[in-house]
Amino acid sequence: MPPDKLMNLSDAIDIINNDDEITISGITFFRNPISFLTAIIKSGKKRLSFIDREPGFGLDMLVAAKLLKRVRAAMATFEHFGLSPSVRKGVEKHEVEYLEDTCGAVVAGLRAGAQGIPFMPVRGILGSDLVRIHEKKGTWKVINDPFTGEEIIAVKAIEPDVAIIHLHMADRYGNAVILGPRYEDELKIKAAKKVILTVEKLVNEEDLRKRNLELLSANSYRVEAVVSSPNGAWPTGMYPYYRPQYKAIKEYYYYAKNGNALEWIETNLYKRWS
Amino acid sequence: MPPDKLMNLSDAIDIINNDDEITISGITFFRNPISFLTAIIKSGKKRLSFIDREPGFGLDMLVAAKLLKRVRAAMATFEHFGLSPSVRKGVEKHEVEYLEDTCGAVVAGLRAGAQGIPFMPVRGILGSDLVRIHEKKGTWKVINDPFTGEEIIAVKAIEPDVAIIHLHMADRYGNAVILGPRYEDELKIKAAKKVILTVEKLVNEEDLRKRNLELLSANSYRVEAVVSSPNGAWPTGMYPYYRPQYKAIKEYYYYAKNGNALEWIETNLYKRWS
Amino acid sequence: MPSRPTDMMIKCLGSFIKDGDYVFHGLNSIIPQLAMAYASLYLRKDFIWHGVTEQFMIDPKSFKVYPSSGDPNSGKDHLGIVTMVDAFDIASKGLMDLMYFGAAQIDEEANINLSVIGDYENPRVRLPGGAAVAYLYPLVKRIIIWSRHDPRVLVKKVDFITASGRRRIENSMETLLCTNKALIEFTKDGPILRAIFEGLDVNDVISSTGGMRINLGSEVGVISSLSSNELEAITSADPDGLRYEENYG
Amino acid sequence: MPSRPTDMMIKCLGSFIKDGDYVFHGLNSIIPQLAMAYASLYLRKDFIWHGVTEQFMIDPKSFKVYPSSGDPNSGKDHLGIVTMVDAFDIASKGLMDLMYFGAAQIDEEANINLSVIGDYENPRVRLPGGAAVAYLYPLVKRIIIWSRHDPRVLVKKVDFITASGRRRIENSMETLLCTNKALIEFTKDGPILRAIFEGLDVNDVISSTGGMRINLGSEVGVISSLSSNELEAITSADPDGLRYEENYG
Repeated sequence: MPPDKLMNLSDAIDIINNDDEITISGITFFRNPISFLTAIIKSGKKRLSFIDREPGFGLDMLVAAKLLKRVRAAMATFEHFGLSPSVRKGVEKHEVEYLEDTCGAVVAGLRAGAQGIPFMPVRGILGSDLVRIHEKKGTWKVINDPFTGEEIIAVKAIEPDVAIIHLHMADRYGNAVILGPRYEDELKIKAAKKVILTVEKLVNEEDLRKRNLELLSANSYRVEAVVSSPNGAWPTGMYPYYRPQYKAIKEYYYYAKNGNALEWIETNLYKRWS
Repeated sequence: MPPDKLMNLSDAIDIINNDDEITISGITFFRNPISFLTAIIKSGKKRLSFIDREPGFGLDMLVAAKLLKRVRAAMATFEHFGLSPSVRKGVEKHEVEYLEDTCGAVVAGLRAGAQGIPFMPVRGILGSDLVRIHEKKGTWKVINDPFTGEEIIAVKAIEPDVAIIHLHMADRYGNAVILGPRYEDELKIKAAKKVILTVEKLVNEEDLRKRNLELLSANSYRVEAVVSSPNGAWPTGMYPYYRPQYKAIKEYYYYAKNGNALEWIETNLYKRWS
Repeated sequence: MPSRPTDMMIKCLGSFIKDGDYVFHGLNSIIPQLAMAYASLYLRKDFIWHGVTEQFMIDPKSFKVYPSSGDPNSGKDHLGIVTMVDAFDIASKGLMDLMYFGAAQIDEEANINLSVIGDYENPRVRLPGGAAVAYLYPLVKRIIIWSRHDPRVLVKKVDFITASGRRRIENSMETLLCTNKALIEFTKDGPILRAIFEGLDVNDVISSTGGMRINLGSEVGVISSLSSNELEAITSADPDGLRYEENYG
Repeated sequence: MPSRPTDMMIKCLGSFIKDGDYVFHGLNSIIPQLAMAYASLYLRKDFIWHGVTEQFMIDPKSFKVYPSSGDPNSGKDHLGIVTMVDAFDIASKGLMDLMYFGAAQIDEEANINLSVIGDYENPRVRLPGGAAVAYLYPLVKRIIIWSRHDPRVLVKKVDFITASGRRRIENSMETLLCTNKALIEFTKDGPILRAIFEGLDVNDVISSTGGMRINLGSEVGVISSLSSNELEAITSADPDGLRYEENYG
């Protein structure tokens, strides 16, 4: 069998270096790797960059803890509750650099990263002021389709240093299964240079072999660490295992709006996972 | 519910027009839509083009029946038994035009077709004489990565007129599941202008809902026809339902090598599905 | 009893769904979700209901909104997972029929701003960002925007073009705006008032903008208040009244 | 008793697999499959075994070849499906460790021909085509080619370059050829004989080519005949002897 990659949270944290670009699983209030993000906050990692498509709770925690120097996302929202409180404040106070992206382009960049190609063409977008911003950053370029000459945007490959993906089950080697919504998480697993899985259920080979007509969401070759973390997405939801705790999320929202996000995190998350 | 797309083989054939470009599911001796290809041969459709990555039995039948004016494939083989007998003869006698492709480029073209973008970059390949052939055809072009200037091949999007996909189960609307190996079939479903599914098991919504944490291989929005066709891949294999009939395939191989493929097809396939 | 503007908006948005449509919704979309529920449960429209939950749903028997529009517990009748990435590809091929987008600002050329109020580098307000709108706005066949009918929203020129309306207008792709007062269509001749909510005054409606000139259509329709059955369909999907907390009245 | 050349080839090919490797095989690859079985069942190498069956396999307890190398009945111990497309992407990122490719012709610059004998437009023989080789040959870290040791195969210049060896050689990517007589390495100084099968004569081996000059290495090793255990491991995966029908002796 390949090397055993099972480790505890505090060892897995060491895979992340200061200044790394990270990406996380899920969307706003679903399948965020909260146990791991809590451990990052405790660890004192510094100057991380963050890239994701539609983050919410997980991103806000990191901005509140001032671990991030840069955020790239298509949307950062607390949906019904309001704007992502710490992200909004952090950007307006210039504490964190913010590069707004758009869903199709984030997916295109991750696809290029996953496929091992330098860029990916993507339709739409033209006319948006985002084009100017990204051309300046060097992340997009308007090119001509070599066959028809048509203008189209090329998105530079996105290959985050580390993808932290919370999912339903994996064996100790990193062969894993996501149930239900995938979002773009399987692309993140393929595009990232290193992959850390935090999992609800640690399973053995026999459990996986029972599902052997299905596609694996991750395989051992791509995975650096597997961390057993039941309830690791709390308070975000883990369909179909558990629902998001909207009451807790709303409470966090008001704490964060008042500049007390870290107090909430310490009280509610620090001792939740060991 | 969306329109019922259930039809019998002879009605589904009408979806294919003369001169269409078609693609089929599976590889050499697995999951080929043989019942449908047999119906095409009986129908007298003409001047079809054929595109696939690693075809075998299904392609050879069509070439033997002289329905094809053009073949584009990365490999056409009868594996252990030898060269694809009718393809070899057809090409050497100039009865069918043959454009050799390579796996990564076929996948890239189908990906572009599936994603609705005009072309897809692909690594590797450079230095192959295939580049010259494809640049002449207008299917590939050597371009420069807009970010680094590096030379890379752009493959023009592949959007076959019709994809004929044999798979394990679908409802009458076209929501479908493939078990086990996918090959590039889900890309073909997404890239083609029209999709015909031939299926081992016609299921109802409740059967699908039981699998509702899994990804659908096809959904009703993309599907034009659903044909119930148990054993429809015979003599190719349908893992895990039934194995390929190597004895029959080998027999066909020798018939075809001696120019008698159609005799074998008439005897063994014409009456197998109604 | 006149209906609440929120429910009128939902009715207005839902009325654009046709049989056979492929309709997709994003995050932060309680109002569109309820419009889809209205179209499905009350109008009995037969359409593909897809969204960020990635559940491929047709003809759901029931539905319930939550504070997240990505909550997979909202609908239970789906057939399987079709990824959002896949839906984006369908849109990229020009095959997506209908989507709803919100707007923090929208201008006469149907440009949408969801990025910043003020300057991009030095924003007065950092908004959540446009999510898929920059990408999908030029691609989806019909788009219905929802927003508050407010001078800060309906402007002459947006502060930042998150999504450009130019190609939509040039290519005559149906683009409508449903506010909590009226229905406006974007055309080559600028925004045109198509209908107002029952009980409102046309002049009030067209004057309460922040610079957006709204022309009168040859005919200005009236969107009538909801019947008890209509309201019941919406309420069945939002028994807790989350929709009223979205500040559309 | 000297071993059959087919089994010697399998042993030679299998000996290149290391612990931790990601190894992928294509269609029409009974010989490589048996080399992987030899490495797994006899050498007990701990590697990822992947191929056109799309089964992600580690440490299989048993294996059996069939006339198609894409037969999913060959291995039963897999953990789930990982698509071929996914494997191609792993290769595109430069992370695929080892692949095997066949060759109808191979030349001094390690160019492979699997397309046509004669002219592309007017072929004397239309071969099956190169499948993934054009794509993957410049990308995979280590590649071992298998072919017959035959003047028609080992040529000075191939009729058609299906896959170009230039970049491999320039970038010193390990590229070896295992025929049914010998092991040859492609280097910047041309093909070099690294080992011959037990009982064969070096001069016989280097002279029986169709123009390919094979230089002698500083040392020419000998690949010894198989022990009964080695042969047994291979035979367990090919009880019907399909490998001997592949015409390598």
